[in-house]
Amino acid sequence: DDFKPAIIFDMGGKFDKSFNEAGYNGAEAFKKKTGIEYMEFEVTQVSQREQATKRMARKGADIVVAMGFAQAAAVEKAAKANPDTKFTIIDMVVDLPNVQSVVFKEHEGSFLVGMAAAMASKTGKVGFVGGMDIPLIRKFALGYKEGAKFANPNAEVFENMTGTTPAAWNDPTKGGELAKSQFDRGADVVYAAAGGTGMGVYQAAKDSGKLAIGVDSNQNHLQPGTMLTSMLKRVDVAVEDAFTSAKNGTWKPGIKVLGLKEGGVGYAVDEHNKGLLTAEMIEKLEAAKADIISGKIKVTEYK
Amino acid sequence: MSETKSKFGAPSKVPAWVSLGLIPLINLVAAFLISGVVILIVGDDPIKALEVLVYGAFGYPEAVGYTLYYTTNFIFTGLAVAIAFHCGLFNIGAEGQAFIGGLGVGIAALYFDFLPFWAVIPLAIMLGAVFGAGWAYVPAYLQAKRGSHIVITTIMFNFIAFSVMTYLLVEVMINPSAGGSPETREFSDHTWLARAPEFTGMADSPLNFSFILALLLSGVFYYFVWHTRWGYEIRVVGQNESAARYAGISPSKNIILAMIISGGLAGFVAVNELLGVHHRVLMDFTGGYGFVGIAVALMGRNHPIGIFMAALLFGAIYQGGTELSFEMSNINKEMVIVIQGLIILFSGALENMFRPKIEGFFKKRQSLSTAEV
Amino acid sequence: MTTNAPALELRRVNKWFGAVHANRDISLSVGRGTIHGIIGENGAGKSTLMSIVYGFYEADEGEIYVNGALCDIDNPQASIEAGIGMVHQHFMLVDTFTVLENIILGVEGGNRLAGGIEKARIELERLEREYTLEVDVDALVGDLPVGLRQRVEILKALYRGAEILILDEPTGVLTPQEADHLFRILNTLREQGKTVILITHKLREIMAITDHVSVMRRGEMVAHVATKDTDREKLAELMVGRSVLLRVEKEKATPGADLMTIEGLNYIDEDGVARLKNIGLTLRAGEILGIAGVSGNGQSELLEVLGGIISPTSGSIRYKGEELVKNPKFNARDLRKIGLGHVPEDRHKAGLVLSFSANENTALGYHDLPMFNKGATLDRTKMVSACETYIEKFDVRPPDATLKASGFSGGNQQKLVLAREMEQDPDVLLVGQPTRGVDIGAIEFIHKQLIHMRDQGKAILVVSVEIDEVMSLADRIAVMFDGAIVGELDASEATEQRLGLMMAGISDQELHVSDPEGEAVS
Amino acid sequence: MEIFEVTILLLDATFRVATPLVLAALAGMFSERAGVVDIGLEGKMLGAAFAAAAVATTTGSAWLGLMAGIAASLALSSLHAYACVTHNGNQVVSGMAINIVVAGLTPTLGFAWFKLGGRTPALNGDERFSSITLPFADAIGNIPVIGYIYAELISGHNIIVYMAAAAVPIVAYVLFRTRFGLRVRAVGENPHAVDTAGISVEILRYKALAVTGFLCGIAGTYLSTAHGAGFIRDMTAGKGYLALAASYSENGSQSQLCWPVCSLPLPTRYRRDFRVLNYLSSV
Ligand SMILES: Nc1ncnc2c1ncn2[C@@H]1O[C@H](COP(=O)(O)OP(=O)(O)OP(=O)(O)O)[C@@H](O)[C@H]1O
Ligand SMILES: Nc1ncnc2c1ncn2[C@@H]1O[C@H](COP(=O)(O)OP(=O)(O)OP(=O)(O)O)[C@@H](O)[C@H]1O
Ligand SMILES: [Mg+2]
Ligand SMILES: [Mg+2]
Repeated sequence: DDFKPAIIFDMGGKFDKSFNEAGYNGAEAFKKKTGIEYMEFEVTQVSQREQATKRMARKGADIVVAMGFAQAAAVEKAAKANPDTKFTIIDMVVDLPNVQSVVFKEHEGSFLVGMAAAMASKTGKVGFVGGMDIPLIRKFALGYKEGAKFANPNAEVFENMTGTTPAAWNDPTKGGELAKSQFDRGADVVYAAAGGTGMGVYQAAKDSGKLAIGVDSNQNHLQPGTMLTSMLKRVDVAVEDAFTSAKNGTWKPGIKVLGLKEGGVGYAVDEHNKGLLTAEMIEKLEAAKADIISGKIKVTEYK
Repeated sequence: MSETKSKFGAPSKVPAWVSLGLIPLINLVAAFLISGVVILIVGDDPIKALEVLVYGAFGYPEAVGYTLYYTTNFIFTGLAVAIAFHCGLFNIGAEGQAFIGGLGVGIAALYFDFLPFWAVIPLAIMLGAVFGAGWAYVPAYLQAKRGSHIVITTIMFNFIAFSVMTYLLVEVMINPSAGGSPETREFSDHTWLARAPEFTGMADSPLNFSFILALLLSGVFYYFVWHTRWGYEIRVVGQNESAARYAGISPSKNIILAMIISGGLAGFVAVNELLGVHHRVLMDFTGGYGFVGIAVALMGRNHPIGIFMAALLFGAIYQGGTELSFEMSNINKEMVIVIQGLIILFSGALENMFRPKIEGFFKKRQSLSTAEV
Repeated sequence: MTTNAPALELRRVNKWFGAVHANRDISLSVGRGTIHGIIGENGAGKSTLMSIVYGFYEADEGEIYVNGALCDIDNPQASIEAGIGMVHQHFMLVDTFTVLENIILGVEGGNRLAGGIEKARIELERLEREYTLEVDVDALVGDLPVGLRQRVEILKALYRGAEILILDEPTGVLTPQEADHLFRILNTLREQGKTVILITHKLREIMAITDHVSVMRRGEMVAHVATKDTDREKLAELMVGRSVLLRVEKEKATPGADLMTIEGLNYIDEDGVARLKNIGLTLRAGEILGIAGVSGNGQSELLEVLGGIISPTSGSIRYKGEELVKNPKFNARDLRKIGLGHVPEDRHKAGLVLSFSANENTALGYHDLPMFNKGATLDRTKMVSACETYIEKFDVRPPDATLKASGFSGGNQQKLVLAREMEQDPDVLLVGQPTRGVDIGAIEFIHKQLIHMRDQGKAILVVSVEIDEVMSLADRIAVMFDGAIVGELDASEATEQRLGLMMAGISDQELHVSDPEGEAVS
Repeated sequence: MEIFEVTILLLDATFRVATPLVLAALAGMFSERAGVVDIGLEGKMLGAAFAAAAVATTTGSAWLGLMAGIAASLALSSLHAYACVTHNGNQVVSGMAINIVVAGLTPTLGFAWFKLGGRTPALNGDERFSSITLPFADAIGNIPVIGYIYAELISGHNIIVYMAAAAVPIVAYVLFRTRFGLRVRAVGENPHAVDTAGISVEILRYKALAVTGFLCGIAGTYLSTAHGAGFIRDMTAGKGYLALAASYSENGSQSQLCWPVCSLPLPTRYRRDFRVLNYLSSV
């Protein structure tokens, strides 16, 4: 058939070791399963967001997935202009009859890895390295902090943002230094929500024999043995779902909130971190997960 | 920079169409040839790529619209860098000045939108220029009075501009209902600049009234630099500071004046981007135009016409490049960057590679005695 | 190589610059152990010819023979190897280097400097003794006066084993004493069997020191003569193509009112060095006051202060009864408006913007006068027409108001500056080095203009290191030494020797002390 | 934690962060002294970082990586020389162009060769310059001040950090005590003087730029195979421009302002605008 899906990555590019890359993986998964090619575009100039969304619609895309909050304005315009094209925007809400908005409860997932960090820490000190200092990343940080405190009320949490500009997503050297400085201050587990910058953080952890926590997709394989776990934000799943549902007609507009309950966020357990996440840690994590879902534990969402 | 500066306006004794038309063309061709090789290597068809690039830049009305929209930005920053050059200053800070200009535009459009369009738009444009100028003033002052190297100070002021703006967008001006996206609310629509009219077919493109402004400012720039005493003074200072002092022209005054104008011109990028296109203040709208402006000014010999040509070239590469990454699977954004780099390399840095041969070909050597000279 | 062959021989050398035929069919033969003079108007092609010999430019046609052997000289290296050294009109030294470093540059002898430097030091001491070329080899070149820099250039050439030494307008920047010393050096060189080629605009020097003279006009060699068979008048005529008046024709001055009175003027520069010490001078209408002095004794600062470029530390300058110091009007721009013209010492550094066209330069300093503006607009047509009248009146060549200033030869550049300042018809005119690097034709013209202005009742201050220029132009002469006025005397009672002594800081009272350098030339 | 230890640790970090900056700044200074402005430091470092990581991971030898990094950087600086010296092109435009081309070329090649989205595989073992513990560091590490400083600050860096430390005096020696240095300084101050001395200005500047390339090569290699472990696009994050500012200040008035700026671990936001290429790279 001539089903035409399309995806538009934002500034970071589809290989940003993070959010966009997760979306890319989702699209690739869809392609593998169905053998259907998809159209893609990597935004590098602000004005291209609108240009790209419109262009995809004009090229007869059945569904256009726009990655990232920054694309909201563009999607809104394009969706109004092309009422019978389906749009899915990730990480942002656009309220239109032909737009599906997918948002994640990153704070819930971060809460769990925060617990894991606190439990795995011998010094009672854990660290967080954020990418660019924007509300979204503060959302990660807050959840992580609460999780750590929950597991160990007198845990100390160091928090650093890499920068206030897109450069912050791609600076492993700086990331490494920030991690090292947190280690020097006594932290022994560090959680990086910083895209490519994270690579430096994980490396630093490995070099100084400390633990690190990955983000977005399962990054445990990057430094097997020193990656405690990864906070999963299933953007890939969301993208793949959007494509598949659009293909077989089950796609629905409106807001999709994906948290622990929906399996939209979580933590990674695989052969690379077996030894590190012990059975009773996992037990505690699962318990907390259940309580969050049931609402017994309230994780504050940064607004 | 003195060596490079002395190059400008060097008299060339060949017909204008050769030095201004043929030679740049040959340079472009060279750039495309090398790019072609790179494209071949990644396994795509260079001829098609070239077609797509050109078609994407000029092939259909909307494309032209986008090209001219980029051109607009480059004209602004090109002029900004050029006026500084005329005063012998290297303004690397156009990027930051443009960003801060955005603050001015934003303040007017967000907090003064109770005014009617005929009042708020001029106000926004003015504030954009004023804020840009203000941001250029400090490095200018430091250079003029303290002798701090303008290259370094403008660089530093770029960082500061970016942190300030990010802070304001994240903490202060952010639109709470935008779900944490660091940008302001949309300006109310009577503050928007007119887009290209329907009949042009460019209505869908971001091309807007700013383009007219750019052309007007180019004219003003020419008149100011070469036909007013203020322009004259700036050029004297730029060319020979001790001659300026001898003539009673204050270097420091003119350094500051030139930089203020420079910053003001940079501020117009915000007018095009915010008032004309995005209708909100947001991250990254300066998109590197300030830096490319340096290449534009140098390639344009700091003359409005040259700057327009260079700006158009860059506009075309930008829009054509977008088209490339849309249309050709193997050509991703990195490839496009490479091609752009090569074009700058050949038509900018290596512009003299073929010049001597070609000019030599056109120069006839008459044996006049020095007497007739 | 035949021993009786000329040291340097040129055959049918041709050089074009674009359309300009700068050297046409030049043939020249310079005998070994002689001093050979080359004279010619500005732009005649002297520097070009020598640049060809030194391998800066390549001749389009023609051959160069050194000691009878054909040499293919296409770069300075080749020329150096052929035993040719050149002292350029504009020195080719690195100001931030010491004398030693400058001299060994290119012949360091070894990868490490230390070794080479020590060897050079010894060799230089020998050279200095042999040719009386004393100079502190460890001084920074930037700190040396021009005279010494020139010695460094000569040492540089000798150190490279130059047998043939070319000097392009060496005395243009020297004081008489310095010039005399230079000539003694050249004599020693000749005695040592070296060959010297001397380009100069000063016939006095040609007569004083050369064995042969070659005259260039408009790119051609128009004459070769033995110095003993000619005189200044003949040479001048050969050069210009018409007879030239070498003395300045003027009647006795009829001084009028005091236009500018300077009292107790002091200037201390930012390094705290006192440049001007308690200067007192009076400029009278219809009179030329000459300031003689070895360059670097405060003349430049005096001009800059009077021109309103720098402001004095203390003292008073009264102009037409109005006190200028501490007066808002006291800046270069407003002083022009109240009738004070200024021809700066250095036309390239201050007088002109070389990259500007001639007509743009005619507005320099006057660009905000009504005559060049209409409304906000700078009136190009007025600038061009003004420039054309200047060019016409001052006979600037080439007569092209749109040509860049850098396209004119020094002499013509100088005329452009003079025209600009004189044609504004100031009441007081400050003139620094009126004829530096300018050929005799132009000198004659410039002097005429100054005298003419004087006779119109203007006050003129002429600063010059050319002692005979001051003597022939000025009505009164003040001599500066170390920032102060050593003495002031009437032109009629000034002799070269007396001034020379005062320039050395020996005031009239001590005149009985006789000066060893007095009689060197003329 | 005591203030003393904090300072030591900060200095320690400073060493790590300063290494590439120092090398690049020396590189910039060299071309500056030769009278060629080189804003292409960024591109050279990035190119070297990529070449080094790519070769290191394929050959398994960090040293071969270093060679490759230097080679790549040298190639780029000779391109700069070809444009600016041979064809007397505009130095700023040339530097910019090089930065842009490299910014695009490295991920492109990286993707083509390693299929990892433009990055190279993570380096480990001999593919990377690991930190060297100087003799007795552990032994005397617990002697209060001295031992602590020795163990924490002096010891335990990778070879390139020590290279950078050595580079400073070496470059100073070359520049001020050798024939080559003398000529380089001369050509920057007054090319005519060099010309009349019978030395080819062109060749001299080529040589000086080669030195620039060499040093940038080491600096870039450090980023990807010593401090970091693998190449990531744009990983120079503007260090080249930071270094440029430093080398400007070398002979300018800014030294006091710039050296601290360059040698401290700056928050990225203060580096933002050094990322010219990131912005130019916008399609
Ligand atoms: N580099 C150059 N480019 C173009 N034309 C030149 C150049 N150098 C000299 N000329 C031309 O050649 C002519 C001779 O110049 P040259 O410098 O030899 O004169 P000159 O005899 O040295 O004058 P002066 O006595 O002022 O030094 C000039 O009039 C000029 O027109
Ligand atoms: N780059 C150039 N382009 C064109 N003409 C030039 C150039 N350089 C020199 N000339 C010509 O060479 C001639 C002499 O130049 P030169 O500098 O020797 O003049 P000059 O009289 O010696 O000046 P000065 O006396 O101030 O040294 C001038 O007529 C000038 O037109
Ligand atoms: Mg000459
Ligand atoms: Mg001359």
